[in-house]
Amino acid sequence: MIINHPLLGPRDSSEFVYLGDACLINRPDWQADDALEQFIEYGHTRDNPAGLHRELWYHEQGDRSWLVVTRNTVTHEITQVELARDVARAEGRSK
Amino acid sequence: MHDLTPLCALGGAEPHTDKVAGVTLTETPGHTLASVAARLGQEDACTKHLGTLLGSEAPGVGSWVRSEPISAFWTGPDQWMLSAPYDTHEDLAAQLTAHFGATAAITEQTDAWVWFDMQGDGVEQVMQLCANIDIEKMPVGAAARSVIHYMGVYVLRSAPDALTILGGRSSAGSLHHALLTAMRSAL
Amino acid sequence: MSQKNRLDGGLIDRSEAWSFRFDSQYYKGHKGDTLASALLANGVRLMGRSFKYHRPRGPMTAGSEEPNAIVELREGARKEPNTRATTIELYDGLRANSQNRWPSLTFDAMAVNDLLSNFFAAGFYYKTFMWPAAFWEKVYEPIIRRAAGLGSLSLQDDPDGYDKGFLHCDLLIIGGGPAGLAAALTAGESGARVILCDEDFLVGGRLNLETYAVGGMSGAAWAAETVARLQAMPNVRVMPRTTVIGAFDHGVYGAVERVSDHLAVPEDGKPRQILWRITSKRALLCAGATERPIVFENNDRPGIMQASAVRAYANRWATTPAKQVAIFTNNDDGHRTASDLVARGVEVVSVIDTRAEAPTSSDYDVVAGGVIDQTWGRLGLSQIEVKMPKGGIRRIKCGALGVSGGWNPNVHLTCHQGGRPVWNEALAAFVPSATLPPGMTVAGAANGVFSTHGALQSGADGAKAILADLGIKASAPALPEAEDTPVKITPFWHVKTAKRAWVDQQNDVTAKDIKLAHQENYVSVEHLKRYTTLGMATDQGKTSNIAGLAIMAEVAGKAIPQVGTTMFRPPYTPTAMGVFAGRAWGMEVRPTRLTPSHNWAKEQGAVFTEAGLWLRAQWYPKPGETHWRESCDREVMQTRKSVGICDVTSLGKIDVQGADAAGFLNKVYCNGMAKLPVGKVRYGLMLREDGIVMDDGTAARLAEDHFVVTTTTAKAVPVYRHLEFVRQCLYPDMDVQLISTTEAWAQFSVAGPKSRKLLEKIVDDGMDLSNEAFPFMACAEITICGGLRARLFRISFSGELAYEIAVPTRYGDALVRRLMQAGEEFDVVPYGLEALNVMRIEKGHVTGNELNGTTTALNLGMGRMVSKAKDSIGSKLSERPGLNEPDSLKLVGLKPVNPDHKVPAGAHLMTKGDKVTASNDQGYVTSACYSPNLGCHIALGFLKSGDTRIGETIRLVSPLTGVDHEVEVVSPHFFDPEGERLRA
Amino acid sequence: MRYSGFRVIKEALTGHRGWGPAWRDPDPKPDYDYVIIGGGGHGLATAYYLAKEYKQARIAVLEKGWIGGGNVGRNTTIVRSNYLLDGNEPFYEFSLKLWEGLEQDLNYNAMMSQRGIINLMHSDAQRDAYIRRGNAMILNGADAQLLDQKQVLEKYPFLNVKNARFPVMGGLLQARAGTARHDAVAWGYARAADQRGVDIIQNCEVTGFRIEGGRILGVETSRGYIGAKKVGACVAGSSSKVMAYAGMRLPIESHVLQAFVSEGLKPVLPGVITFGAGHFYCSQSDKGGLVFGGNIDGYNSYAQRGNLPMVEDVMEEAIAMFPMLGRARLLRSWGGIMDMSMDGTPIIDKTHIDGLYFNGGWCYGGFKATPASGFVYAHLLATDTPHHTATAFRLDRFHTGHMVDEKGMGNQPNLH
Repeated sequence: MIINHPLLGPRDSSEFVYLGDACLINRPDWQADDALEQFIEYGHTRDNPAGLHRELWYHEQGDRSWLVVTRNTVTHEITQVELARDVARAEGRSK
Repeated sequence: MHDLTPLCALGGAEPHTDKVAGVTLTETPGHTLASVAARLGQEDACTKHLGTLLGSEAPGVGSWVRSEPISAFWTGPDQWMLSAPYDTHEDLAAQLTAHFGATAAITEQTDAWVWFDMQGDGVEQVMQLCANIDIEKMPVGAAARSVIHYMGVYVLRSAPDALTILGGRSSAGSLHHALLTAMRSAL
Repeated sequence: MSQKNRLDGGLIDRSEAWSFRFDSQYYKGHKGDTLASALLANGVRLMGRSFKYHRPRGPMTAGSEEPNAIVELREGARKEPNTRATTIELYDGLRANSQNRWPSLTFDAMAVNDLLSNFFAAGFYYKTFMWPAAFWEKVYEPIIRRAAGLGSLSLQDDPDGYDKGFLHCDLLIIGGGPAGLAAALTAGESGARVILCDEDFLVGGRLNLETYAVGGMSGAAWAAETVARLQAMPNVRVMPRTTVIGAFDHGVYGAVERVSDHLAVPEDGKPRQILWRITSKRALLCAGATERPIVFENNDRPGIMQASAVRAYANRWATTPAKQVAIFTNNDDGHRTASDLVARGVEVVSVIDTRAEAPTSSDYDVVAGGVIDQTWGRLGLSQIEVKMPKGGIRRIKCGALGVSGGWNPNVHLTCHQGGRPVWNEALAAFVPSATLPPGMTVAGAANGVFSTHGALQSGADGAKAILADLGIKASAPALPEAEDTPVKITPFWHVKTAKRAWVDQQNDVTAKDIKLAHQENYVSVEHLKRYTTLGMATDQGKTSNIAGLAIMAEVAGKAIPQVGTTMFRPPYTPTAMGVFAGRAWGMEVRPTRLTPSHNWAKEQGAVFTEAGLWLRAQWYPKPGETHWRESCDREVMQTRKSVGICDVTSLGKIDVQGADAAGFLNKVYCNGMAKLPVGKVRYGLMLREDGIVMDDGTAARLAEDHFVVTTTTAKAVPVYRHLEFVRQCLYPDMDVQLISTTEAWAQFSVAGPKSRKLLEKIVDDGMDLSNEAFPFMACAEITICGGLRARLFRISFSGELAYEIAVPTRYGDALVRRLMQAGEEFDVVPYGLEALNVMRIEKGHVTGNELNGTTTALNLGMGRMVSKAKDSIGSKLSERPGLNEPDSLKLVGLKPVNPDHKVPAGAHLMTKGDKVTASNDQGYVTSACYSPNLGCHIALGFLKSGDTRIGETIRLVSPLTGVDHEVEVVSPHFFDPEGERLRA
Repeated sequence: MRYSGFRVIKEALTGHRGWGPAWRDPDPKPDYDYVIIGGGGHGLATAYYLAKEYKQARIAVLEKGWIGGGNVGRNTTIVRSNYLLDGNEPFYEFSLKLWEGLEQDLNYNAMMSQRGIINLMHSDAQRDAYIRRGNAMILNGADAQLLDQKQVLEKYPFLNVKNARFPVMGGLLQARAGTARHDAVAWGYARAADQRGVDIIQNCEVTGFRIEGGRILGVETSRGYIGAKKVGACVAGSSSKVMAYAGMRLPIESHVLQAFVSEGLKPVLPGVITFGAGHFYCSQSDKGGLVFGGNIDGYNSYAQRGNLPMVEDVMEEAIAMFPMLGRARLLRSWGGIMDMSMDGTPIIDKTHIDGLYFNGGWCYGGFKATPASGFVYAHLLATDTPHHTATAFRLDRFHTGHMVDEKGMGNQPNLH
């Protein structure tokens, strides 16, 4: 596969390491009332769609950016690649 | 002045050189290296400091600015690798820390890497047997990180017929073997 | 024997006659021959035996689709079983042997199977051989296994090398026939980066096999001229002998270049083959088409071939399988073979055309509306029987029969990403569907455009469309004039017979087998294939699949597309496993990482072991020591008595800087790091988010905003990746910068009561190593040996007064030599991983054996380290009840009751008196050693409620290794439990 | 019709006219007591054991395509019970025991061949871990033997020990392990279930559940609504999709695993052998093809195909072990969709909907489990209590923290 890195352009997927669903960015608040329940969901249940999937790839043999890749799990077509840091900020993560 | 004797990455007291057909592969221990990573919120300041140091723009994505005595190539967002002659800049990291102040994190990287220079007719063909980078489209002054046989490397283009390859020092022997094998095969 | 079936002309170089051997016989051939063409020229038709019934077989094709003529090429370690004689490029001295026969190709005793074939119908083995049950492995299966298989491997290591390479292009053209060449010319002249791959050694595809003119010259001459033009273009790379084997995601293609297969032995340093990973913006498939057979009784005799193959052998290789040749066809193309043969002086005894309206010829006899219903000839065709259109039969003597059932576009690569070809009624063939691998288009015969003119045009048009898509202005090279014959075919699949008519010739699948599959309800194409083995042979069904489908359609009373299509999967043709491995084999399977003291350790005679790609010294044998334990015990005792040195460079080191560095480490370690003072080191435990321990290590605070953290050797890479994840994805606004410094520093542990004294000899003036000035868990940046920068950490894995000292890696070798020299007066000893392991077990320190991915901080006796006062990765999910059971496993020490007993790792623990069963399992031993300090074997292990069972005698069992004895549960801190030594 | 050697001879002499369909193709009835979704190995086995062991009637298996077209026909045919953890080993050993009598039970030769499996070990730590595992196997009533390098070489003399980057120290042998002809397992269960009255309905895709008041009523299908008292989903590869019809999100990701076969070769590998310094396993089929595989490609996928890097990785390990394979040729590769669960262990459990049951999460290990999976699932469906060998396969184990993590990789499916 070829991942179109937002900074570096198309790079071979063998330079990357895959983690999983980009929902892993949304780590729950440890002080929420139902924090344990939220962490269990966060850690274990997945939409696992047959279709568009937002997922985390790490450019380990590259610039060490974590990326959020939107990829169709049926065709493997990649439609969007973003820096995970930008996504995380956009989703309200900070310190 | 201390009295310890350094070794080259390939294990010899002197750097190693190989020649296959018209291409020479040389181990080049004479560089110091230090990484520069901008502190959060200091990206612009850091980039500016780097520009001052190089006497030109700081290298952008995928590029390598060569100047005297310090050169720099881009390694990641707001991160660069700087190099300088070992003889005059053994304390490069310390110098940079002073120069960048609170705008960047500086880390000594000199001995984390083995530095190979490959020069001659056919370096592109050799690299095609090594790394999945589009070497034909890589201009002089470009820097790419990739993999050669499971080893992370930086490939820098120094001239139309010359490449610089930086690999992890501990696996210098394996990288040397991979490069030399590719040279024998391609040339 | 002379080349009795050699004709005039052809594309072979007759300037030299090369000698080669097939089985025990020597023959002559020429440069440009394949093994098959050379053997045919020498009058040899019999080249192999079929898989199941060991029927005599000769070549059916002249290309890579060959099912029958497969041989063992070369001898000794270079032997290649199952190699198609039709693609083997002849070289001087070539040796090949027939395979899957005994004792010889002409007399094969296993052909007895053929007589019993009624008993060996499709799927017979599913219905018998079941009684008695134990007979399968002992009786039936060994017989089946010996009989099955095709060629045999040499069983010797492959002596040749392979390479992998990477190419990038705008347009990859697959196939160098008329369509591919026209496309390459168009794209090449437009300046696009083009790669043209062709599996043949002579690029040109069917242009090299046909007689018609292209642009006023022979097709072959036009192809040669065009290839020369392309090779002169710097933006075009023409790759003959290169098979594109697979279409992978996002325009990545795998291609295998056979660099040296046409040589007896590869040139020095050169690979046998190269696997190219081609990253293309677009691809144009111009893979041509394959002629398919008609199925009839005994249609498998040597000499019965594709009509187009007979023509190819005559035109390109100047050979014929026999002096008299008949043709059996359902379309006009069969007649082209006949006329070409006549032109070459081969006698065409008859053309049997299934169509009543067959064209006639003055050059040869035509039987319109006839079919072949039987053939004769034990080891090669001698006679055919024709069922005449108006009844009656006619027997015709001939040594070869060319069969043409129409052409199948080579759609294989279009299916590699799930596309299914669609049926084209006019061509009576499957053509590529609209669902192609993204970026791929198809041209020429592969797309059902069969005329030469059509192929040239479609290749050029295909290239133009691609160039437009890429925004490259297309040039329009003039295309040569060429024939534009329309396809005329009336589908005809098989001549019905009660006897055996072969569909899959390699796997011996007959039309009857297909009917039986239908009768037993194995009707879907997948069931059909799997039940009968149709299309599963080394030719991947290239010539058999469609006939099989057609026959099933007929039996099931359906149209062919209703029965289904078959999927083609990579590789396009069988591919040497070695080329996928490239240079990665033997010691080069993975990189080898060497420690800075490697040269020195080697000089000391160290024995090395693998640890996370590093080679680390395991022990340093001294003269007279015959067992590793002697060396290890000495190293342990000497270190504990005086001082020892160990290279610990391989442990991961990560530089963590930034204003939020401390807060960041507080997130990734379950224990507190924020308040660690500058100049101090702290042990840290990193959890995975699921609450299980990920890794342990130390964090040293060099400045307010600067830490160096260590990881275990094995986890250096995953931990770094994890830290980047936390930094970029979870806390993007923390001011933290990370970089690995593992290899930048050579780091040595200097351990033992004399370690301070030893280090005092090398640190520069002003560095006070006294316990007060530099206490346990202190760290500092210092200089040594008169000014070399170094880092000093007072940390201890061994439990001794110990330091770790780091210098720039290039000085690692010099430092270890200096330390040894300076330590001479203390009897300093280098110690390896074994001694390190003994000392850490004596201290109850954990490593990978304990941090096995299933253990929690609680299991390790560090439950209290998981701070509840802060958020850290893994802290929340640690709270789940399953990780906090009252009888959780706890780390304990174990000592044998009988001091002579070992306490082997991997043994399980049982409560005394309990039966030895899984349900009574109480835990297991993780790490074990002989402790020279305690004078007995000791071990660490996990025991249910272990922390409350200190002093209990339990039972240790290892039925696997025959161990069953009693051990005492003790504290894991066997040695100096109060830690007085390391604080000394 | 019973299969036998006598029958084969009789049919051979009479033109094979007597062989009937291996299974019928009935139209679906309006309702059943049990509807099993998924005509793969596990679904067919479940139906068979429901009918045979639990004497249940009115059973249908619904298959969206053709039976046996999913992972039961796409695996590397390995059968073994060499597991470490107490949650797993009794189940897989139960399965192996069922395999040992399967052909006689089904009257179908699935060519279960107990030629053994050897897991090679390459380091002291790995040896310790294998000893622990071998002991766990023996404690659970399975067989295990520890081999040294010499003993391994006796069976595999061409194993690379001369210049091995990862030296072979020995291996853990399970002699009773082996391989079975994968398609035959599906067909054998189908035929045996069919003979016990099970309706096997092909080309019948489930498109939804009818649920009322927290209770299952039946399934919507491409061939109409079919009522059912109990519905058992058994659709590894499509689990997330099918269970989403019931509003469930699963602790499962779908990943692609490639498998490979070489050209036919005269016998070289006596049994199954696995490389311990990576991910590679290999055996040789009775036809002579080397059947091998490695790791999953590593990214979520529902495409039954993989990519080149994993192909290369698998071959590198093959050549590392057996440099003599360099000139053997890869004939074909294919891919299957794996239900990768969060701890690498399957799930066989009730759901929050009364009468709806779930069986999935088999990762890449479902084939060997086929008989036991069918048996214990039938037990659960018939009795509403888990079979004693499958009590750990609960759906809520991630909530309670009772993961069964054989490899110790945690909640990242592509690492299992």
